[in-house]
Amino acid sequence: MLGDGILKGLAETARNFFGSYVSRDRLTTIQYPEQRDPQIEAARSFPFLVFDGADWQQGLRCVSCQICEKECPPKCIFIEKSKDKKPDAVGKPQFYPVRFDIDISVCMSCQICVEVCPFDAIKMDVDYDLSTDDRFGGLLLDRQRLAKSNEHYNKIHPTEAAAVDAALAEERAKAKAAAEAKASAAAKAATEAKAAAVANPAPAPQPAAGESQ
Amino acid sequence: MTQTLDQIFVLAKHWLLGFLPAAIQPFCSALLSVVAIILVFATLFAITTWLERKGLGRMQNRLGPNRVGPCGLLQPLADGIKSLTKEDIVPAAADHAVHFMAPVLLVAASFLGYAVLPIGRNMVLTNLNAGVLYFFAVGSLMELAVFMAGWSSRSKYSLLGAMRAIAQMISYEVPLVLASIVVILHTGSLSTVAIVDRQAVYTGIWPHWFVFTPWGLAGFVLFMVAATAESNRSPFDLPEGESEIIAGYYIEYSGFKFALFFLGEYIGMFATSAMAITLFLGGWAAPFSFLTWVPSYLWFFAKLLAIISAFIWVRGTLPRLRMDQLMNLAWQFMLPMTLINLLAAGVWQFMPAGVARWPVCAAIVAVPFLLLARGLKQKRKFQLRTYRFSQ
Amino acid sequence: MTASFTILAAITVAGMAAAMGLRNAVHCVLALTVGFAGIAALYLQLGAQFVGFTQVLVYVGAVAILAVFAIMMTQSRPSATPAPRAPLWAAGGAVAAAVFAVLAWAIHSNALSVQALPPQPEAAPSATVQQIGDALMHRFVLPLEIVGLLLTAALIGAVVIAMGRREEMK
Amino acid sequence: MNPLQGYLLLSALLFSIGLAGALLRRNAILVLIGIELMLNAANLNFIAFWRYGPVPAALTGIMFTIFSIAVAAAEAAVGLAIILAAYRHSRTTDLDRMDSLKG
Repeated sequence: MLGDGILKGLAETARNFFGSYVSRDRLTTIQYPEQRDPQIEAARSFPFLVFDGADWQQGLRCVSCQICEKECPPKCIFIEKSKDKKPDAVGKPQFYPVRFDIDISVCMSCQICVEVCPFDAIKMDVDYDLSTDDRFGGLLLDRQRLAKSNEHYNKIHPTEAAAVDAALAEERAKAKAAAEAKASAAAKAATEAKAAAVANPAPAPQPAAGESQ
Repeated sequence: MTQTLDQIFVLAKHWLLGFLPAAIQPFCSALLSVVAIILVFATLFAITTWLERKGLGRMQNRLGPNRVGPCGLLQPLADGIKSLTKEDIVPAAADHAVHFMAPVLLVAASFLGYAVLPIGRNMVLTNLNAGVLYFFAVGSLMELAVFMAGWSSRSKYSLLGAMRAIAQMISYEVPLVLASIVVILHTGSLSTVAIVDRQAVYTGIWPHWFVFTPWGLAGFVLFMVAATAESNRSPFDLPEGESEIIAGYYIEYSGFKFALFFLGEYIGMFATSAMAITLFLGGWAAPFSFLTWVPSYLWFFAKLLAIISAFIWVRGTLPRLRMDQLMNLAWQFMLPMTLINLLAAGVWQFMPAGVARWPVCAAIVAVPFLLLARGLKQKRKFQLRTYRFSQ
Repeated sequence: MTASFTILAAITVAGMAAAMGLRNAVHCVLALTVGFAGIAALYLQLGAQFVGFTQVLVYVGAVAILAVFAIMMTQSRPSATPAPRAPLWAAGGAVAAAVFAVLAWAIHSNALSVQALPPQPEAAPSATVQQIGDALMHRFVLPLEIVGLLLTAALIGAVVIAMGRREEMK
Repeated sequence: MNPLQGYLLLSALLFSIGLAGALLRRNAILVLIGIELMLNAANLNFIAFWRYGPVPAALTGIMFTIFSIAVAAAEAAVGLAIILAAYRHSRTTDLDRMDSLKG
């Protein structure tokens, strides 16, 4: 008969209507600012800069190689390279960004900057409460607002961060071993030199930056 | 006591008018009634927006608005403040005068219909001799307002929406009027007051509402379907189909003018619902003779709220129709059914009063309905669509 | 000549003149609806309620909308219709003015006013829906049938003409 | 001037406006509208004569107007349909440019 489908549909909505009053688990609504869903590990919103240690200015992993700036499809990254160099985690002197801006009103969350970064310095954040009443200043994130600690990274993406840390630690250990080997070689040479000349051992240059993990 | 309670607003008006000089009394009486009607139905509009959002939310297992005030009851107020303070943007290419007049005309036209709707016993603005005709005449003004809005915006979407809306309103006006004609045929009057008076009598405890007759029931259903289409409600909301033409004819409106469109649409919906109540559901009459002590206006608003709830229920249930389905429904189903219903009402009129006319009239309506339903279902076969104009 | 008549007449004439004078065709139709509504109000003032509402229903609700539809379907872009040439203006205007002059003279001339009208009825004569219905079904039943036939023919004819031939469309 | 004359004058004015429009406008739709206007002017006369005439009870004026409105509606529908058909043929509604008989 014409119209029985309509009646069936009406019965279905009526069931939902009354059911939502009877059984609580029908309602999937979450009272957002007060309640939140647990974060999904794979979630990502916008990039941030990882720093090691306590001081964000000292510990930034970024060496301002500007690869991300070049690769960014919507061109939302702006980097200004430093004039001087600063030793990095393994003590190698590197450039650092004097300015690192990401315009997240332009960013499309493609994660290409993360893919291309050779230093694991830029990662995706999960923060989504980004609304602001200042359209230009509030959405143009500078170095300071982008810098987040490695602990934060470990918290939001534990598995990924662990892998990154392991790789970094391995690299640093290698670098340290190489440095130590070099140092010991230098020391040996020095002792030999000392043996040959005056007796005052010169200390091998130690990495200046604080090592975490 | 019940008499006083029933007539309390009428008495209050007379009491108030007693303080005024006799010369301006008729004018002030009309003004008072108009202001009261506007206030009451604007409030009802606010309540309905809340009711609709809550009801739709529950049907979709959501909560609906719950932030502003207890249970979100102050949400309409917040919406009103928001729309009042929003920037009013007029497209640069728009026809400014027409663009401005369209929402005003729409709201004015939608309020005009209330002049003949009896809200309670002795509570009608004017008892026009041709009341029902007046109602449909001012209803047709809304089409003009819709066209003005769509055309003056100079936007493809709004023009498309307006064309759809007008085509739909004109098509469904025919079944709407034809469905209500059965009542006029039976009462022999176009006056809404006379129509309600005919229904406000009882046999035993049962009222003489027209919906309790075969032709009345069919007429009521057909009237409600046509009224849904006439007020652009889901599932006939093609003119504002969000998914294809965004908001239809009022896409270029913002701020308070947009709110006016919203208001006009709801007020129009209330008016057609109230007309359905007047024609088929006995107006302000109580459903049982032993309930006549309840004031008549309460019955009217109870029925109105029931019909509004039905509208919301239908909106939460049915998906939107396609344009050709819409037109087919109007011309292939609604129009023949209203004509057959007219025949049934005529037969009812001429058959002697008794039990015999019940099955006869019911058969006159039901048999063609079943045949038509079968025919329409069988005809529906799927094929490659051919376009006449786009190739 | 009451004030309400003067106001309504002014609105009607203004609407109609605008409908015939404006450049933009859609504006013309919108002004036309004002004129039609004015005429409907005049009908109401004369006591012809049923005709007044029918006027609104048919002219504002149907004819104006139909005209608007026709304009939308025939004008690809909203351009102003070209103004008529000057000599044509003069000639047409002259003809219209002459017609008005003759009619006005006829109305004002003794021929009509001397032939005594019955004393002005103060209240409008009643024309209830019931009376109109009775008249339609008794005295005017043949015209009613013919109009019904005409409307059916017009309906079918309009559809056939406006649809065009199917092959032509493809 | 009695009220009847007022209505007659108004209707004469409306008739002339409609006539001027029908003569002067070049858009076929507006010409049709001018003709509608003339019909309306005539209807106004009928109602005015019914109201102030000798036998209002006969309702002749009202009946005539009702039939006239019905016929005018049919006329408008058919007229506009013809204009649409003509437009499809000549791609214009300008009457001055619709002067070719060639198909």
